[in-house]
Amino acid sequence: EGSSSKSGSGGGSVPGVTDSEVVVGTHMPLTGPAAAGYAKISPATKAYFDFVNAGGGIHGRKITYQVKDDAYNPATTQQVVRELVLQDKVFAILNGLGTATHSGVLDFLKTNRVPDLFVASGSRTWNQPDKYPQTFGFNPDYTVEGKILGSYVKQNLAGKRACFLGQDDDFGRDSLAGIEKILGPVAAEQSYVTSSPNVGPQMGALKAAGCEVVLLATIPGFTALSIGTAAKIGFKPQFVVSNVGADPATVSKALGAAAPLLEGVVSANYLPLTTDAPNPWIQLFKKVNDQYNGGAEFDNNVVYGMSVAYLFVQSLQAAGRDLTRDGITAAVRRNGFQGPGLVPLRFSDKDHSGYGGQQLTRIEGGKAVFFGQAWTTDDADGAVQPYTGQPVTPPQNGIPAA
Amino acid sequence: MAVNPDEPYRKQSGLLEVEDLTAGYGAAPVLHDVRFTVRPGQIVAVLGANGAGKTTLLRALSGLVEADHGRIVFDGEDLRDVKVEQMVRRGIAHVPEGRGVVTELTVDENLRLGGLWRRDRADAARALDEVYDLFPALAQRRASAGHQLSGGERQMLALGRALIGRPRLLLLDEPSLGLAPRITAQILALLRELRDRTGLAVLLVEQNVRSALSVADEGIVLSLGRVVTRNSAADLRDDADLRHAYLGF
Amino acid sequence: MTDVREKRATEAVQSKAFKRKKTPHPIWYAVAGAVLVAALTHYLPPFRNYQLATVGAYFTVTAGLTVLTGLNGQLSLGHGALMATGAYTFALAQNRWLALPLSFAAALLVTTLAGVVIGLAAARLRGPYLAGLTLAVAVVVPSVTSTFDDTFNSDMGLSIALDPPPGAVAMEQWQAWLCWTGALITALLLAVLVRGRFGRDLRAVRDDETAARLAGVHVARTQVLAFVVSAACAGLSGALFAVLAQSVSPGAFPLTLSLFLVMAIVIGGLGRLAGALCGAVLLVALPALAQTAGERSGSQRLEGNLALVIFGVVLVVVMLAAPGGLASLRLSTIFRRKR
Amino acid sequence: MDRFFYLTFDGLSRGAVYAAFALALVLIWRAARIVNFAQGAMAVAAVYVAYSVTGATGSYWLGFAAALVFGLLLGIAVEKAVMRFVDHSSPLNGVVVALGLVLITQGVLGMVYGNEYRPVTTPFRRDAFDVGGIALLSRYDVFVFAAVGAVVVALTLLFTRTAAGLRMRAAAFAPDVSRLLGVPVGGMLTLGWALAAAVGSLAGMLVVPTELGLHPTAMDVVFVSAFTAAVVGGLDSPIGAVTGGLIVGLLLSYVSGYLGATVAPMAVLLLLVVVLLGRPGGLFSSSKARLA
Amino acid sequence: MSTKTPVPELVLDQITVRFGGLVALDDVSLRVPAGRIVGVIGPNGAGKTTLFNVICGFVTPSAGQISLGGRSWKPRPHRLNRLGIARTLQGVGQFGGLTVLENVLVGARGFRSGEEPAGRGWPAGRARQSEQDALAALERCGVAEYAHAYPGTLPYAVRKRIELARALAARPRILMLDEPAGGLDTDEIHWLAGLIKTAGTTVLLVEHHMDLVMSVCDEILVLDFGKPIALGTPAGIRANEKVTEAYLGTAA
Ligand SMILES: Nc1ncnc2c1ncn2[C@@H]1O[C@H](COP(=O)(O)OP(=O)(O)OP(=O)(O)O)[C@@H](O)[C@H]1O
Ligand SMILES: Nc1ncnc2c1ncn2[C@@H]1O[C@H](COP(=O)(O)OP(=O)(O)OP(=O)(O)O)[C@@H](O)[C@H]1O
Ligand SMILES: [Mg+2]
Ligand SMILES: [Mg+2]
Repeated sequence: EGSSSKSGSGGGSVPGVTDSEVVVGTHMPLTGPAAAGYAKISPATKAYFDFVNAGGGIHGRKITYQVKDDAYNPATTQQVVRELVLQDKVFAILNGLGTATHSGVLDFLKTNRVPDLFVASGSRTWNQPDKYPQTFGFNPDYTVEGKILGSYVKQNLAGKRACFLGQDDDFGRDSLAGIEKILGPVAAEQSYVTSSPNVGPQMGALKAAGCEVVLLATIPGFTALSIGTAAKIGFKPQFVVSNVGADPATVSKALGAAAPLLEGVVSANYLPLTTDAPNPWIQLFKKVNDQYNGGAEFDNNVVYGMSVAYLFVQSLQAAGRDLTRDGITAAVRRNGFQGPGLVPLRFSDKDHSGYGGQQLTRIEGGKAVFFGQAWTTDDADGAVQPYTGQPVTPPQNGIPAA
Repeated sequence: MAVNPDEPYRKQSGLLEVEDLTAGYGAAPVLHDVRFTVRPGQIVAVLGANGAGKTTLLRALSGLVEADHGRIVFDGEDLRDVKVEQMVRRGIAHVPEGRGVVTELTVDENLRLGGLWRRDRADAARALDEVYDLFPALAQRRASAGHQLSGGERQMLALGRALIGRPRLLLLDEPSLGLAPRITAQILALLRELRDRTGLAVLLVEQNVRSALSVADEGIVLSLGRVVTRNSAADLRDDADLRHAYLGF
Repeated sequence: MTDVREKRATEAVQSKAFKRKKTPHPIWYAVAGAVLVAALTHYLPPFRNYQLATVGAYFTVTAGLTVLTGLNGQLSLGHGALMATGAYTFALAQNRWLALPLSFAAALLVTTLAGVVIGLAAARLRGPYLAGLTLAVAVVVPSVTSTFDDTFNSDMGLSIALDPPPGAVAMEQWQAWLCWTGALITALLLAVLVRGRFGRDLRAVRDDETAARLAGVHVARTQVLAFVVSAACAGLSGALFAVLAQSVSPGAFPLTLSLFLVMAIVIGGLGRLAGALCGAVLLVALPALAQTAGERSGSQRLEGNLALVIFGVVLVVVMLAAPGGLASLRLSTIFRRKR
Repeated sequence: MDRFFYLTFDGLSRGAVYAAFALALVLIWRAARIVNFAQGAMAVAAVYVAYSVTGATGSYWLGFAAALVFGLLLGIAVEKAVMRFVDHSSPLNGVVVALGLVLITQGVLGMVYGNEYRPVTTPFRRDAFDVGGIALLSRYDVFVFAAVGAVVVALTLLFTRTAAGLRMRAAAFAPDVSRLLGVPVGGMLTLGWALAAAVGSLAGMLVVPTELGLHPTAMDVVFVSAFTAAVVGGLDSPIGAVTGGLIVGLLLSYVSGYLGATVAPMAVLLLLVVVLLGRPGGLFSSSKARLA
Repeated sequence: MSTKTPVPELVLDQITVRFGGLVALDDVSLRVPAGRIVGVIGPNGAGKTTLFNVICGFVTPSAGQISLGGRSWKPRPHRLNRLGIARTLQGVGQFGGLTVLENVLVGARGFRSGEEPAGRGWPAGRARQSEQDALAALERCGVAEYAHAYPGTLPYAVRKRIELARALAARPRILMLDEPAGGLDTDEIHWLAGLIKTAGTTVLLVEHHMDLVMSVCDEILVLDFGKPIALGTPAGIRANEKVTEAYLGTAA
């Protein structure tokens, strides 16, 4: 596509882009309750960019990553995203985190024609190519995940009473929608709000309903709280947990001495796991983490952050030397990305959602391990299908070929 | 015997000796070079028009208002180095203007507060009973919160509370305010009795000049923050010019 | 009788000459403010305009709150929730009718009604008890969005359809004009209101309720009215924030917002509109400055946290150094300083 | 009916931790006439100390003791270094300074420990005794009840029976008059802050294990519930704090259980309105002041 | 201070007030005819202020009736001002955050029931009228020079006068004074006596300063432990032995 040439090469007319630099920004909770876990993502992304920059950058441009703390408050997100776009003149917003926070800036980014890449949340909102042509998701959406978890239950735990506890927002609702697409109505359904960290009444109700399988659409703290509370009242169902709240490192930390309760918990993931030492991506990321991330603990948030970075690096490569905003969104739409993910990204002209599936995990010996094969599906009535493609190995210097 | 106010009673050893006291709130001082002496067993009335600085004088003595300069010697010690909360332990009790009842505490608690600092618990308890005998109105209202009391009852409470400390010097700011004539008379009689029996010294600020002078041994007249006259009570009562100029009767 | 007067007069020599302070009519301040804002919006780059607009929106609510808390002595920890009420009303009205004035009117109307309800409940309460009740309001209102998620769309909130700004005006400039129109009108009305009998009654109730009643002030009605006025300001402010964000969500109106509003008016100078303005500026500038300072530190772990610490230290230091708030920092503080 | 019992016990054990924290708020209110918004952050700091000490020594009780001692010292430090210099002629100045302290404390804790949830251990098992299929209280709940009970008794005795308690109250209400009566007002304030912070630390130690984990903001939500509890009971009354705590705990449990978690905040608001309209000074407020 | 409307008569009929176990007023009846100066005296805690509180609506009696102008009446504090009833408080109850003039203005509502407001209709005119009333009242109480000061730091006696001015600014028809002489010196009490006598309104006076009470009152009610023990002219009261014993003591 030669259209990108009309903005000239390196003429400085593209915000955030010079011959030697491309500036991108993001909003993340670095403080406040939501910072737990998430605060580690942006340093990892930045570390990967530093690694790439040390290798000469992309098309001669170093990547500068500006991270703004929004404390997970949508009002603050408004403020910092405007600062990034209007004041700091970033080229794109990358991996802005949170459904409630990010959905508030969609219109602003659209008006200012800012590429809004790889939003860090599984909401279906990002997938509206007609309304928000520059916005793209990253995480598999909650409905896709719900369908995959649901089909696990249907196949392996058939006949057991399956129940649901979810966060009282689109996360919980979309997740439940996916589950019920496969399983039909659940036997009991409960919800919680993050402002009230007590799920005693809810777990009590699920126990009373005789649930044998409990699907959780919870954030890590509430996963731990739910499993802990259940144990406290002698309630021991099979837990099947959304990827959002299933990172064993985070959850077992929160459970403390009660961490063994996590044994056997089923979840899913779409990126390689830190515990999978032979995986070449994990080896690469670990190396980058050691060299560029100040020795931060290597957990799945780091893998996530670096996977996002790699995808952005790929997009820059694909967008070519004459980097423009339209150019990069076109490159993302063209897709064809091969990376650490276990399933393909769904990007196309008509689809702006991120990963299209997941593989199931089970916690064994305190670690999550994959089992079975990867599954893909959509957020509508499409079937849950096995995915047989093999992941590629990473380029040695971490920079994909153009 | 007319006394020159500028000549201190240096020879007579006073319980309280105030020299060149200048004090006030912020920039402009209210009191200027005030000097006088109170001997043990002496009741001194502080007289003067409204706003003359009587209340400020008492507050300066007990440390609630910081003195700009001058000396306040009590029993040989300069009070300017003594913290407000140490005053009671030196034997100085101040019944402030506006009564100073802790309205959220009960009558009993207020009274006990007056004796908490004392080592001699038994005597503090005895003093408490004496106050209840003195003011039967309070005895009936022991358990009532301070804010339920009538104006006069509060005044009795503040006075009684000061007496529980068995002070050597009593600073009274308009004690008769809001009290029935009979109670006022009773209190003045009590002051006289304590003076005679225990050598109590009193600095008495009173609007009711006549009754103040009837009990006082000596009077000081303040005007615009300065001592304009100091004389025996009897002479003050008889000095028609002075009465006319400052005391208004 | 005459000689009493004379004596009084001599004593009064000692007292300072008590002069009435003449102040210009508030309308002049409003006019000057409008001119200044118009000039600023012309020269400032878009993001600064956006910040300027945010200051205006904050000023709208802090002005009302300082009247309630500073002049009438009612502490509200729930004004963030009233802002949310205004913002949501505005969003719903705007998305339905797409008529800006109508939506503002709706926001004002609904928050005024909310103010009446809360004000009535609050009228008997004092100090921390009032704080407790309004705190509960601050927690409840955002949670309503998930109880009635069909209307309010839960945590995601609503996005707002706005017509593009008229002519060739940039969006941020347009937002600044809207916000400051709201802010200046609010401040002007409040200033006029508190100059007169109403303002006097507010302060009388704050200082001594019993004496106020005896002087003919209907204490409860005054308090409710004060609450309603400040609620209306909060509602307008919420609507302005909705215009600024072009979206509303419950997360934007957390309890901390309400606390920050109180902080702003106290730090600025309680009971004065100038203080409310100082506070509004601080609400925008201080987090931004703290954040920048945090970023300078270069360490990921420090960044956000350092900003918090700086923010906190500034609050404490200002409060210790200028107990009357920033607006009181004039000669008068040195003069009035007492031990 | 089983469900009712279950919810009741669940609510009581929640309520007990709210009560513990509400007691700290009552204590500081009585001693200094301030609603200490920094109480939660200070308590969290103490729990972090316990976390470090327990981590280093492996002993819960050493950490527990360290938290209480640290709380005591922190209370003293805050009063002597900051609160003492606040101009209290407007009651809001103290509130704003407390909010500033919250930010500072949370920021410092975030720097030192990171904004991660940390696991906290409990001295007793948290799984509930099962009676006839209904989970009732756990050993830990019993520990919480005992601790809260002990604090209430101690505070009640302190305020009603001891000279220090009387001095503390007098100093808080009328500093100048108290000073004239020989009460060391500064010392009383320091004592009040120290005790309140220690009780707050105790509450933190009891609360945090029942929450999501240890985090700089771990007590924020608890603060709201505990403040509500203290207001419902009457800020001047330790018994009121406990009653209020239990009422709020039960209400939250019943409402979440029967009506859903999203309705719970509304139920709390309703409770406040009903209680305060009936008794504007809380359930255990003392007699009304005369007006004139 | 001439008024066109007739001054209503205030009648208390068998009022009883209880606070818990304490009987603060026990079956007290009192007629306050128009234009008269009625004193209420009695020992501390006898119920004088409580009686005022009943008339002002701060305390609801457990038994008894009040009537105003012949009609049964339930007093409400904030309505008093409009009805032409003004009261001062025992001690001082000032608005520390308002200047002296503003303090008085709070009481000056610029109109009174049954009387056309001077600057009728227009708020500005009414405000001007209020301010004139307030300044006149301050002038009358001799404290106009403090009009723009804050009351907090003023001498006690000045504050008592301001209190009085606030009551007078309402141009009341019934003036209720609770210990107005407290903290005043002899001169000032003289002045106060003059003011009360020339006020031209009905006055209800509670006071412990006997010279004042005896010199101004037409009629005096004596309370003791909430019970009325005497009612009569100053001379009669002075001669009453019960009163001497309960209240005046031998010193008076
Ligand atoms: N807190 C204060 N700040 C500033 N000035 C004050 C303060 N208190 C009193 N003053 C001023 O100091 C002067 C003396 O006041 P003070 O109260 O000592 O008089 P007083 O002789 O006790 O009068 P009164 O008979 O009315 O009680 C007055 O002019 C008064 O205005
Ligand atoms: N609200 C109340 N609650 C309880 N007791 C009260 C209340 N109001 C008044 N009392 C009591 O009723 C009695 C009468 O009080 P009141 O204030 O009427 O006395 P008073 O005659 O005005 O006395 P004083 O001359 O001392 O002002 C007092 O014993 C007082 O303590
Ligand atoms: Mg005085
Ligand atoms: Mg009285």
